[in-house]
Amino acid sequence: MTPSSSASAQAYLNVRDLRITAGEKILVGGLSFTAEKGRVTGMVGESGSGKSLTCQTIMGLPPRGLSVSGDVLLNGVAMPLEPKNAVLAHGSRGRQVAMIMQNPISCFNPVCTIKTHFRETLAAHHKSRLDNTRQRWRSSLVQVGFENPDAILPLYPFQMSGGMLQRVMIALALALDVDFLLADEATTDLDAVSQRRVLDLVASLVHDRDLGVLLITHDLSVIAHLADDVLVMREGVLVERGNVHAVFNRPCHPYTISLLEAHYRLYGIDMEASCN
Amino acid sequence: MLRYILKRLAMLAPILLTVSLVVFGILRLGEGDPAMSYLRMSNIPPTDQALAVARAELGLDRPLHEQYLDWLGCAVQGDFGRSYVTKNPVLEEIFYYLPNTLILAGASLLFTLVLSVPLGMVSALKKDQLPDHLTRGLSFFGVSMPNFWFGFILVWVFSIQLGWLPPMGKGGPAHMVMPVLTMSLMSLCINTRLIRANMLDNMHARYVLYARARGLPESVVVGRHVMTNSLIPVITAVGMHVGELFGGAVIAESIFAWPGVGRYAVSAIYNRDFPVMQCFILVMTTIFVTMNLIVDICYAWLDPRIRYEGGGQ
Amino acid sequence: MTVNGLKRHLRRGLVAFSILVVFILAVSALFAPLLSTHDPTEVTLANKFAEPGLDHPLGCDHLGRDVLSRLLHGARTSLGAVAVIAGVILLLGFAVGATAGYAGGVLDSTLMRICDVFLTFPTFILAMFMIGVLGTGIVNVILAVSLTHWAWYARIIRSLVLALKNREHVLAARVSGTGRFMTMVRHILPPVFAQLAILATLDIGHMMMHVSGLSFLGLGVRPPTPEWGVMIADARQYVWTHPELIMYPGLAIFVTVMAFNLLGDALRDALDPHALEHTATDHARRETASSSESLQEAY
Amino acid sequence: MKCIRLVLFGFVLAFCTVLLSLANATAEPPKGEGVLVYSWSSNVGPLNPHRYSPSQMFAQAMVYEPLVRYQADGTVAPWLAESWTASINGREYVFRLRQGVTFSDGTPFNARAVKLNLDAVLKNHESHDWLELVNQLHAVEAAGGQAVSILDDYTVKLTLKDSYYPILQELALIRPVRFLSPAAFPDDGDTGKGIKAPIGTGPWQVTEMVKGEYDVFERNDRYWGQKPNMRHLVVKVIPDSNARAVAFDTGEIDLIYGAGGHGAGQIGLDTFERYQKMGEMITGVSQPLATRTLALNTNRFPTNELAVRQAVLHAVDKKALVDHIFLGVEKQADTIFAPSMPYCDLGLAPFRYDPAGAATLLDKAGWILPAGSAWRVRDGKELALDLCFVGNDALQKSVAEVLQGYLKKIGVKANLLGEESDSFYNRQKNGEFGMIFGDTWGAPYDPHSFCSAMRVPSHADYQAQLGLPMKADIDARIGEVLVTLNEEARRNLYADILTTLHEQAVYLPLSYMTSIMVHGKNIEGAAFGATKYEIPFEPVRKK
Repeated sequence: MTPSSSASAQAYLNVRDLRITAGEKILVGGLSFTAEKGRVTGMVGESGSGKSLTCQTIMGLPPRGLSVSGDVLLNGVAMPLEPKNAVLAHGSRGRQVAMIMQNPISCFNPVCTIKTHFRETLAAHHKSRLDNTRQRWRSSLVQVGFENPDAILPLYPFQMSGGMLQRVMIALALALDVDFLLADEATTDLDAVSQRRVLDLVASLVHDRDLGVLLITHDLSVIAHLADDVLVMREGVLVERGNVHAVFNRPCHPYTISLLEAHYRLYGIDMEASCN
Repeated sequence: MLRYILKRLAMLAPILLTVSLVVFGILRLGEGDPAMSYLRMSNIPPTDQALAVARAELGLDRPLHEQYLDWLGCAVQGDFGRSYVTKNPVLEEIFYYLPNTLILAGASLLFTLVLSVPLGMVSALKKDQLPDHLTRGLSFFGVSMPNFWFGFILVWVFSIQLGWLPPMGKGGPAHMVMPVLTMSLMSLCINTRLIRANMLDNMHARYVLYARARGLPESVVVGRHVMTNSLIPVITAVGMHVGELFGGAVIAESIFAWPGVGRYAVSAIYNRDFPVMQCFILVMTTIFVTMNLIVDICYAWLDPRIRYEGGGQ
Repeated sequence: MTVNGLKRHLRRGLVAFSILVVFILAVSALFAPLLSTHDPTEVTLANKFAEPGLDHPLGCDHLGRDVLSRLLHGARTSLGAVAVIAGVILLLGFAVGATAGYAGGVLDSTLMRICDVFLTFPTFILAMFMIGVLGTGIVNVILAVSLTHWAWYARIIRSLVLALKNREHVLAARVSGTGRFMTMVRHILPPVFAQLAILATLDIGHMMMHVSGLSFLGLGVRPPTPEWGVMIADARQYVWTHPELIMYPGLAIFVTVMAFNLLGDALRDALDPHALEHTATDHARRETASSSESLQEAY
Repeated sequence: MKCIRLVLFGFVLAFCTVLLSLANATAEPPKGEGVLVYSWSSNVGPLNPHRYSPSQMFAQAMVYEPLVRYQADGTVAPWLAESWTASINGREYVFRLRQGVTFSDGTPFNARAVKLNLDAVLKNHESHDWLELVNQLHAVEAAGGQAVSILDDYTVKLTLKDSYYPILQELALIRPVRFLSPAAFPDDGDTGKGIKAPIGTGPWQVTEMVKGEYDVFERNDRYWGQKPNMRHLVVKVIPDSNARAVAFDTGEIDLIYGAGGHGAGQIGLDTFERYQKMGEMITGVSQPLATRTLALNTNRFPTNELAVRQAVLHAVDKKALVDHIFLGVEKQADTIFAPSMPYCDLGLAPFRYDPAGAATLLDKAGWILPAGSAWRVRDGKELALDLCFVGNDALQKSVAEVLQGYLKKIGVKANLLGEESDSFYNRQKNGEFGMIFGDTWGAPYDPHSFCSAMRVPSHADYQAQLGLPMKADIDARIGEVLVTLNEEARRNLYADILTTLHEQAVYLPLSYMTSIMVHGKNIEGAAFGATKYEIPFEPVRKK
C-alpha cells in the first residue's frame, strides 16, 4: 500500500521536500514521506544515507552550519527547522514527539541521576509541580518493565547497562505522554536479549497506546520484525517505500535488492527461496 | 564517599613522610654548610674550633639517619628549629607571614575562577565571533607573558605613570590589585582556555543533543548539562593552579614588597638560613598536598564516576 | 567561507611567524658570537645608556654594554639552558615512563611512587629550595628545573605506553609473534615521540619562564652571564629614565614563549594525535591525583 | 543543578574567607600630621642593646644612648656622662653621669643602671670579642678584679687591663655598650637571651612592631635633650631599593636617607641622580664616612706578586668608575682611609690610572701577552684571578663587571664569582679569593678597630695580608699602637702601618662612601649624622 495524498493529510508526521545541504554538498535531497500513529514506519539505508540527519531535523535539531529547507508537519502543525528557532519548537519537541537514540550511555548526563533526568524533562513541559511527581516517574518506569523503579531512580547512568538505559529513554518519553517516537538506531549497540526486549516493548506500546514510531536502523531483520511500512534511503534520497512485506518480497529498486541480498547472504538464506 | 576520603587521608601521612625525607636529603647532600651559616648569622668568627662546636650543637656530626629521625621527631611536634638570623622559632615566623601569602593566593584563585568561568563560557558560546577572538587572543598573550615582567609593567603604568594604585606594601584592597593580577594572569588564561575547550567538547556531546531532544529549554541545557560537565574538570585544575600561584606569589611579593612568606623565603635563601628554607618548603608542600586532597575530594563529591569507582576499590 | 579562509590564512600566518621566530632564536643562539657586534660582557663606562645608533642598534645598558649583543647572547643562555633541561627531562621521563609502562608490576609501582613524590611539591618552590641549597649558577638552575619537571613527563609517557600497549594493532603485533622490543620500537615509540614533541614544545615556554624567574629573583645564572631574566632585574632600577632597557628582554621572553606555544599548537594540529591524547588523558586522570594533563591540554 | 549549586557554594565560601581574613589582617600605621614615614629593608628587630643582628643599628641608636658621643670631627663629646677623667697610666676612667636622665619608662638612669648593663655585656663577652674594650674589661674581671665599680649614685669607674687608647671611641659605639632600663632586664639579668622590652633613654621609643610591614616609634616625652619635632616615626619595611623609589615617588614614604647604592643601600645611585636633576626634591650627600675598597690576596697566585698587584691598581680608571657608577655621589678614594680620619693624613702618592705603565710592569715581571690571546701568560700559566662579590648586591655587581673590563685591557683575566653572602663571607674567612670587596667600617671604628681586626684570622684583611713578608711586623705594630699613650709614637706607628699597606698594594680603594638623603620640600631639618650608622631624626620637621 502506498500512502495516498489524502492519507498524507491525516498522517501524524508529514515530511515534505526536505532538503539538507552543507555548503555545496547535498546531504538530504528532497525527502517526502508520512508516518502515522499506531504504526511503525521503518527507515533503512547504509551509514551516511542521511537517516539520522533526517531524524534530528524532524526534532528541530539539525547540526550547526547546515541549511535546511522543506516542511515538517506534526499533527498538521509546521515545525520550525532552523536551529535558531529551536526554542519555538520546543512545545511539541519532547512533548508530542520524542527521540530515543543509539549508544544510550552517552546520551545521559553522567553526573546526574535518572531522577534528575526525569525531573528536568517533566519540568520542561509541565509547568505544574503536581504532575512532576515521583509517582509519575515510577509508573512510566514500570511501564517499560522495571519492576523496582525506586531502585532505578537514584542510579547514575554509568551504573546501568545499555539496555536498561534504552528503556529509561522510552520511559522518559512515556512520562510525557508522547504521540510519536523517533527511534534512531535505538537497538544497534545492544546485545541480542536486550534488543529483543526493547523491540518487544516498542511493539507493545504501539499496540496498547496507539503510539506512532519512526524506526531508523540498518538492521533489516529489525524492520522485518517490527515495521509496518518501510522507507529505503540512499545518499539522501528515498529510493523505495511501501508496506514492509511488499517491499521485502518484491523489491523494485536495485539498491533495495542489493541490501536484501547482502543481508540474506550474511544469514545464509537463499533470497530466491525466501521470496517465493 | 567517606571511605574515599579516609583512603585519601590515609595516603597523606606517607606522602608527607617521603616529602620530608626528600627535603632532608637535598639539604644534607647539598654543598652548603649549615654550621657556617649559623656562625655567621650569630656573629661568631667561624674558626675551625667554633665550626666544630656549632656542628655538635646542630647535631651535624652524627650519622645521617639519626639526624633525620631526630629532626623528624621535632618537626612532627612543630619544632623546626630557630632561624639563624632572627633566632626565633622558624614555624612561628613562617606562620606569621603565611596568612598574607594565603590571602594573595586565595584572592588570585578566586579572581581566576570568577573571571575565567564567564570568559570561557562566553568564548565557547560565541565561538568564532568577536568575544571569542578577543578572549582567545588575550588568553594567548597572557599565557606567554612572564609574570615578573608583567608585574613591573603594571607598576610602571598604574603607579608611576597614572598614580592610581599603591605600588607596594599591604593595606587596603587597592594594594592587592596589582599583586593579584600579576599572580593570577597565567592561571586565569590557562583556565579560560580550559573551560572554553571543555565547553566546546561538551556542546557536541550526545547527552546535550538528547537533552535538547527532550525539549529542555536552552538555559537548562547549557546551564546544567554543558556547564557542570565543563566545570568539574576545572576543579582538578585548581590543584595545579595552587602550585603555580605559590610560585607566582614569591615573585609578586618581591616586586610589590608584600610581607608574605615568599619574600621571607627569598631573603632566607640569600642568607642561607637553612631552618627557614626547610620549614618553608615543608609548609608550602603540606598546603599544596592538602589543597590537592581537598580538590580531589571535591572532585569525587561532584563527579559520581570517581566517587563510585574510587570508593569501591 | 571567506571568514574560514581568512582564519586559515591567519592561522597559517601565525604558524609561519612562530617558525620564523624560533628559527631566528635558534640562529642567534647558535651564532651569537658571530652575529653580535660587541662582546656582551665588555664594559665601556663612557657608553653608559648610549642612544641607539649605528654602532649600538639598541643602545647600551648601565655599564655601557651593547644591548643587542646581550640579547643575542641571552638567547644563547636561555635557549641553551631550556634545551638542556628539555633534553634531561625527556630522557629521564622517557626512561622512567616507558620502563614503568612497559614492564608493569612492582617496577612500575615503585617508579610511579618516586614520581608521585616529585609531583607532590609545588614546582617553583622546590626549584627555589634546591637553588637555595645548591647555590646559584646555570648548572644548578638546570638541575633544579629538570628535577622538578621530569616526573610529569614520566607519568604522561607511562600512560601513553599503557594506552598503546593495549591497542588492537599493538596486541595484534604481539599475538602474531613480534618480540617485545620490536613491538616497542615499531608500534609504541613513534606515537609516543610525536606526543612528546608536542608536549615539550608547549612546555618550553613554561620552563623558560622558570629559568628567567629564578634569575630575576637573583637565584639564577651568575653575572656577568647575559640572561634575559637578569637583564630585566638589572634594568629595574633604571626604569624611570630608561624604560626601554626593561622592555627589550621582557619582549624577548614574551615573543619566544609565544612562538613556542604557537608552534606547539600547530604541531598538535599537524600530528593530530587527538584520539591518542584522549585515551592517555583519561587514563592519567584516573591515576594522578593532580591531573597535570588537563593543564597541559589547555596550553 | 546540584552540581551548580555546589560550585556556587564553593565560590561564596572562598570569597567570604578572603574577605574575613582581609578584614582581620588589615592593620594601619599612624598617619597624617606629626608622622614622618621612613623605610628600611627589614624590621628594626628586637632592639636588644647588647645584641647584634637582626636589630638594626640606626634604630638601636634612636632608642639607646652612649656615655660619650662621637662627633663629626672625630672627637668624642659628653653625652650620658657629663665628664670623665683618665688615670695617668691610661687604665682607669671615671665617668660622672648626667643627672635627671630617666629611661622612657620612668626608671632613673644612674650608676646602678650603668653597672647592670656593663655587667650584662661582660657576661656574654664571647659574642663581643671583636671589641677590644670588652676584652680589656673582661681581662680585669678574669684576673679577679672589678672592671666596673660604682663610686656614688652618679659616678662610675671603668678599669682596663692595658692602657687601651680608643676606649672613648668604643664607648661611643651603637652596640653593645648602651643602656637598657633596669626594669626591662630579664629576671635572670642575662640580656644575651632576650629582654622584656626595648626601653632606653633615647629620644624615641618603640610603640608598635608589625613584622614584615612597619615599626612605629613615638617621641620620648621624658627625653632629657632636644626632643624630636615629630610625634611619630613610621619605618616601613621595603627590602628592595626599586620599590623604595616607587614608594617615594607615590608619596608612601617621606624620606630616603642612608647609604646609597642599589642592593645594600637605600636607593640606586642612578635613581638618586634622577632626584637631583628633578629639582622638586631636596637632596643631600654627606661627607665621606667610610671607604669602599677591595682587598688583594697577597697569599695566593697571582696576586702574591707585588708587580701584579701594582699593575691591577694602575689598571683601574677610578675617575670613570666614580663618574659613571658612583655618579659623583661618592668621591674617588686613593688610600684605604680618608685623609680626614684620625692619623690618616699621610700624603701617600696615589696609584694613578696608567694602563700602559701597568702593562710595562707585567712585561717586566715576565708576564707576556702571546699574539692573538687576550690573557697574559708566564711559564704556561694564565694570569687569572677570582674577583668575589655578593651576587645580589647590584652595586658590587656593577663594579665587579667594570673591574673585569679594566683588567681585561691589561691582559689580566678576572673570573667573577657572585655568590650568596654566606659563601662570600666564607671566602673572606678562609682567603679563597683573588680580590674581594670589603668596606672599611667608618667612623668611629676607623682606623683603630679596623686595624685591630687585621690581626684576626677570620677577617679578609688578615687573609689578604698573610702573604706579605712583613706581616708579623705589621701585626706587632698594630698591637703596639692600640696601647701606646704617646701621641707622637702613635702617629708614627699608624704612618708606618698604613704606608706599608699602601706601598705593598694590598688594597684597591675605590671611593669614600657617603650617605644620601632625598625628601620633598615639605621636610626640613634633616641632616647627616657623624657616622654612617646613625640617622638623626630628632630635628626633622614635616610641614
